[in-house]
Amino acid sequence: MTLTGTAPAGPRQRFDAMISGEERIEPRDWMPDDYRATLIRQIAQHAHSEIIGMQPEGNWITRAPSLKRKAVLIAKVQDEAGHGLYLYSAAETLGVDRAELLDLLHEGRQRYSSIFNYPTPTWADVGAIGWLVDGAAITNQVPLCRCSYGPYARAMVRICKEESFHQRQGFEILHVLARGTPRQRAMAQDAVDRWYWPSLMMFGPPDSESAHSGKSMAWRIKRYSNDDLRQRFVDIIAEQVRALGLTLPDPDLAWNAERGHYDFGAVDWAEFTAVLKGDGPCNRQRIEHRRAAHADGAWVREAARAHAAKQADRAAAREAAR
Amino acid sequence: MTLTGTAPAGPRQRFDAMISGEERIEPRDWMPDDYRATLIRQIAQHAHSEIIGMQPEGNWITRAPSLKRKAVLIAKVQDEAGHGLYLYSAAETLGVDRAELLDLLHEGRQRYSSIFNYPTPTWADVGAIGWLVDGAAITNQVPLCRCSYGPYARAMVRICKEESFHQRQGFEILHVLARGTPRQRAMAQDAVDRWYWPSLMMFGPPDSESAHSGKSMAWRIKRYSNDDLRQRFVDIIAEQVRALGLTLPDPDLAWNAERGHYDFGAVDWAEFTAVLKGDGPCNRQRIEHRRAAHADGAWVREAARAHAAKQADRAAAREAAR
Amino acid sequence: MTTGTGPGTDAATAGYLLRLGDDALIAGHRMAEVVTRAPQLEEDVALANIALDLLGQARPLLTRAGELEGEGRDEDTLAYLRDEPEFRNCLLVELPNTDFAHTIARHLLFSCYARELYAALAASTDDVLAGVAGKAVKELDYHRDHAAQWTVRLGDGTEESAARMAAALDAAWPHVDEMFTADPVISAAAASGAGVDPAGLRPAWDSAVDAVLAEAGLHRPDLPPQAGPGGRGGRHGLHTQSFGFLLAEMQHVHRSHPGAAW
Amino acid sequence: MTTGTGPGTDAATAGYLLRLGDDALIAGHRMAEVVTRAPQLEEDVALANIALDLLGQARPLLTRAGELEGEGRDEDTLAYLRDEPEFRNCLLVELPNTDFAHTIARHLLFSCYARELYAALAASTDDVLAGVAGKAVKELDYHRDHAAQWTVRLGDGTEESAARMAAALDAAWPHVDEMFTADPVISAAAASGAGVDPAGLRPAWDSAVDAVLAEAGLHRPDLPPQAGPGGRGGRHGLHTQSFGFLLAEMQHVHRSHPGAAW
Repeated sequence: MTLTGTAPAGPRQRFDAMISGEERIEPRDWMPDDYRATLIRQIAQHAHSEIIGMQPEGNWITRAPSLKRKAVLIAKVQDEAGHGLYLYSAAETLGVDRAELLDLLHEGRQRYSSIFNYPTPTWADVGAIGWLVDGAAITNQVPLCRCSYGPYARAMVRICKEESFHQRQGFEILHVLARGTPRQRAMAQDAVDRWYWPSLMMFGPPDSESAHSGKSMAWRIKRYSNDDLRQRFVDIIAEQVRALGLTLPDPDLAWNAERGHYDFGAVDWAEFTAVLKGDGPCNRQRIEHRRAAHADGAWVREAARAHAAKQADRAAAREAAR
Repeated sequence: MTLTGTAPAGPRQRFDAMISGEERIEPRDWMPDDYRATLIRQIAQHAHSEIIGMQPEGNWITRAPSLKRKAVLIAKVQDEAGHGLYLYSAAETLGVDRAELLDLLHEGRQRYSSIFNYPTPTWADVGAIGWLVDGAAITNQVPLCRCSYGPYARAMVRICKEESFHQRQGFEILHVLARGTPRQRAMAQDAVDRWYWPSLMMFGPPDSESAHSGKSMAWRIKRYSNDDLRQRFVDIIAEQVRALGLTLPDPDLAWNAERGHYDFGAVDWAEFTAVLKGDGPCNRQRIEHRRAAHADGAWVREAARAHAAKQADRAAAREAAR
Repeated sequence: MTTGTGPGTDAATAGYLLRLGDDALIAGHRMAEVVTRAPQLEEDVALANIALDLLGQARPLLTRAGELEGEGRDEDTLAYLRDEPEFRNCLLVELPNTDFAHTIARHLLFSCYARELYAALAASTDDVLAGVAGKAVKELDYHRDHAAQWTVRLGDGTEESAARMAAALDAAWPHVDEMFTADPVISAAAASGAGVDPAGLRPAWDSAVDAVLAEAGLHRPDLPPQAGPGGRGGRHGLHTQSFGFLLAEMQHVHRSHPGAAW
Repeated sequence: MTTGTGPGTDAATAGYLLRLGDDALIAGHRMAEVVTRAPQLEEDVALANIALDLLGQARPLLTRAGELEGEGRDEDTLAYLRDEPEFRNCLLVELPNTDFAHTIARHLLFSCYARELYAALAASTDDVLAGVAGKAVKELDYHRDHAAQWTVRLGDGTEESAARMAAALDAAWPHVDEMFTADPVISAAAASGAGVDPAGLRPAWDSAVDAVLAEAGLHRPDLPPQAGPGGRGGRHGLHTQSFGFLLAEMQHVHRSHPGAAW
């Protein structure tokens, strides 16, 4: 006698069946505690990365060298804030709230992507971030559109659409600079030189050392290994950099016909670890900027709450007086 | 029998005799209350003017267009701080202290020269202030070097020496601009156009309406009337402006051979009164800048006092332990 | 009335458009400064949105001003290569973001004005201006609502927020009159039908602002207009002390690469 | 060792002088920013004095760097017309004046270094540099004393001042190592006798700073050096995020008037 599909299975069985059947887990569905905890950690880190990621580029809004570029840049930073909002909302479906997650960020108890701890000293960095950082993010995120957790997967669909737009804009900025004056061209090459290796680090440690990957793969949160995604990204940019007329700072980069992929040099994981630990060029500044904005805005949020409470009291009083 | 020069006269007589004998009154000498009050008001206003006067030019330190000009400008603003120090010290000999006077300034209960409520929108303003504002100040202040109150007179000697140096530097800035590019020349003329009338107002209201002049003249604090000093200043700048190759914005300015002076147009005393009352372009900003610096520095001054007290306690303890 | 010096040029309308374009450009710049520093993420989004709208208004206005001027200046030449005395924005829009209340007060007073202005300019005889105005009036409806809602929240929030909002209104208020004061360029544009006389917009502005202040429990500041030296202000190119620093930041990269394309 | 490309030029020494000149120029700029904003009038005078000394060191150093470079760049060309990646100052001197404690901490750590450096450079084989150094060492004695006295007052003052001074030291400390790190240009200058290897100055710096901290009742921060991207920092032209804004302000007028004299 087989019960499949008819008798009520236990929640764990239902969950496992949904995962293996590529169904979406929704907020009201039962889920294992560590699935929930893993998702909260990952979505929060992703949300934090979006809002910390506003800073390196936001740094250039007031100085953008043409009005058109300025408009595109403001729109991009605004999109990042929007992505933060989607993602915090997705995290909230798992039973945490945004204020709590922000506190964890500000106290250094939750992470954001280390890439944003690098500085943006020239305008060309805005282009390099768009091309390389958004490019790496998309490579990472496209598979997340099929993630097993519904709210996260849906947020990723919207985000990926906007990010591929950002990547094209970044490419275009570099393209113009690479064909501009010698100083502009040098600026573009310098930015690509600085962002190349950190962007490869965005895929996380090598598979041999990746801590959380196994479970995430089983749960269909993650679908490809760090090294696979890194290879996919290198294959893309190694082609695109030629269209830019620039070079990547990797003497080992070469097409390997046998593998059907580009070979590339060894990533400096010591630097990755140092930046992750907090010793990157801008770690302190990024968190300090966030903390200051949050602290400076405390009286505003407090006022909004006080006003809402007064409004509610007044409405109740009107109701009572009828 | 005549007592002159031998018998002890009353303090009032002694004071009057010193004034009429062009002797210097010193801090320990007896002086009438209203002489003291007049001096305190005037010296404090003068000191406040020096420190508020640091702002319009200080505004350009970080943007000065050459390193040489930047050095000269920093030195000038430093001199103004130094003048403030001499003058507060002179006021302190009359029994008030600097902290008290600064509070009166910050609360808007004592004045500073209205001229510093005008903005400095271009680099040429630094030149125009040096030439016209320092020029008018010197014309006002040279007679104060012979003021009846010793500490004030001595402070003025030092100040006048430095200010005539500043005036030459201002003249030189304008001279270079007037011979520079068309945009530089336009900048210089625009600055002279804006500072000319306010600089004439620096001598105070016309003699017919000047409130405090009578007594000040009798006490040998003031030696020339507002209108006399204004005329003296116009006579000087009407000549100097030709050397600059610029013009003064006064269609009525013309040499009057009969008077042996330049005639000049009517000053807009309504504007003078408005700016004096607080409605000038920068009144709020100047006081706010001072208040902010003072408030931001409160913890520093407090720390210095606390440290000094600890030092004194430790010294006393060491003494006691011997 | 064509007052330009060549075919298709019109100096009076060009000057008028420069005033409108500079107002939008500088208001947008100040708004953009707050992005990444807002009190909450929704406000980063909202303020960026407002900044984008304003920049989106400034660009065609400056472009059109350059065309009518007929000296080959495009939007970037006008934004990046003019000196401080050539900027014609009113002083209100350049006031700094001292705190969030100052940002809101500035934009409440400005958007209530600009909303009425663009509603009238939708009928401008200059087609480009009429087109910009038609779109802008809808954007400014949103800006005005946004600023009004925050004015009410802050005015009717805590003791601290009410005090900050009142102080912010005090700082902005002396610069209100300038928006409604025509200079010869504005008068000429109004006479030609390209522009409007701003004085006529004041009653609508007064009632809009008064309604917001009343709901917020705030008083209209009792402060006289700010007197500029010799009666000159932003429309004459005479700006407040913070403006030069704004321009230094805005123009530095562009000026550092003469002739470069971006 | 002459490594320049023309008669009388010397690229290695030019690069070395650029590093020294930029340190002084930027340290002076930050100090000058505080003038009119100091906690008391005496400090407006003192900080202006320090700013003037630093600018007075920067000018001949940059002038000499331009001469030895042999490309016709004078002090103003170097200060006003270089882009951010061409500035070679160490990152410590560009840290912002967050509060008075930050100003003091930055200048304590810098002046203790620069004082030892110039004492050694008084024997430079480059006569101009030796001359500047001989004068500068006396000025830096004063700077060091000034910063040390304030460090003690703040560290041994109130609870608040001690906390602020400790926080300021924490902010500056990760940038200490860079001052003592030779790059190939510095090493070449040291080898030629024009410069000195800064690593040798560290023991004197350590004991000077430790003595001040001990008297102030403050601890040496336990913080690792700040890692720049790929190990690059100020000596490679890679600066902190506030530096671009500093340059925008410093260079704007000069860049707005190409070719003008002042």
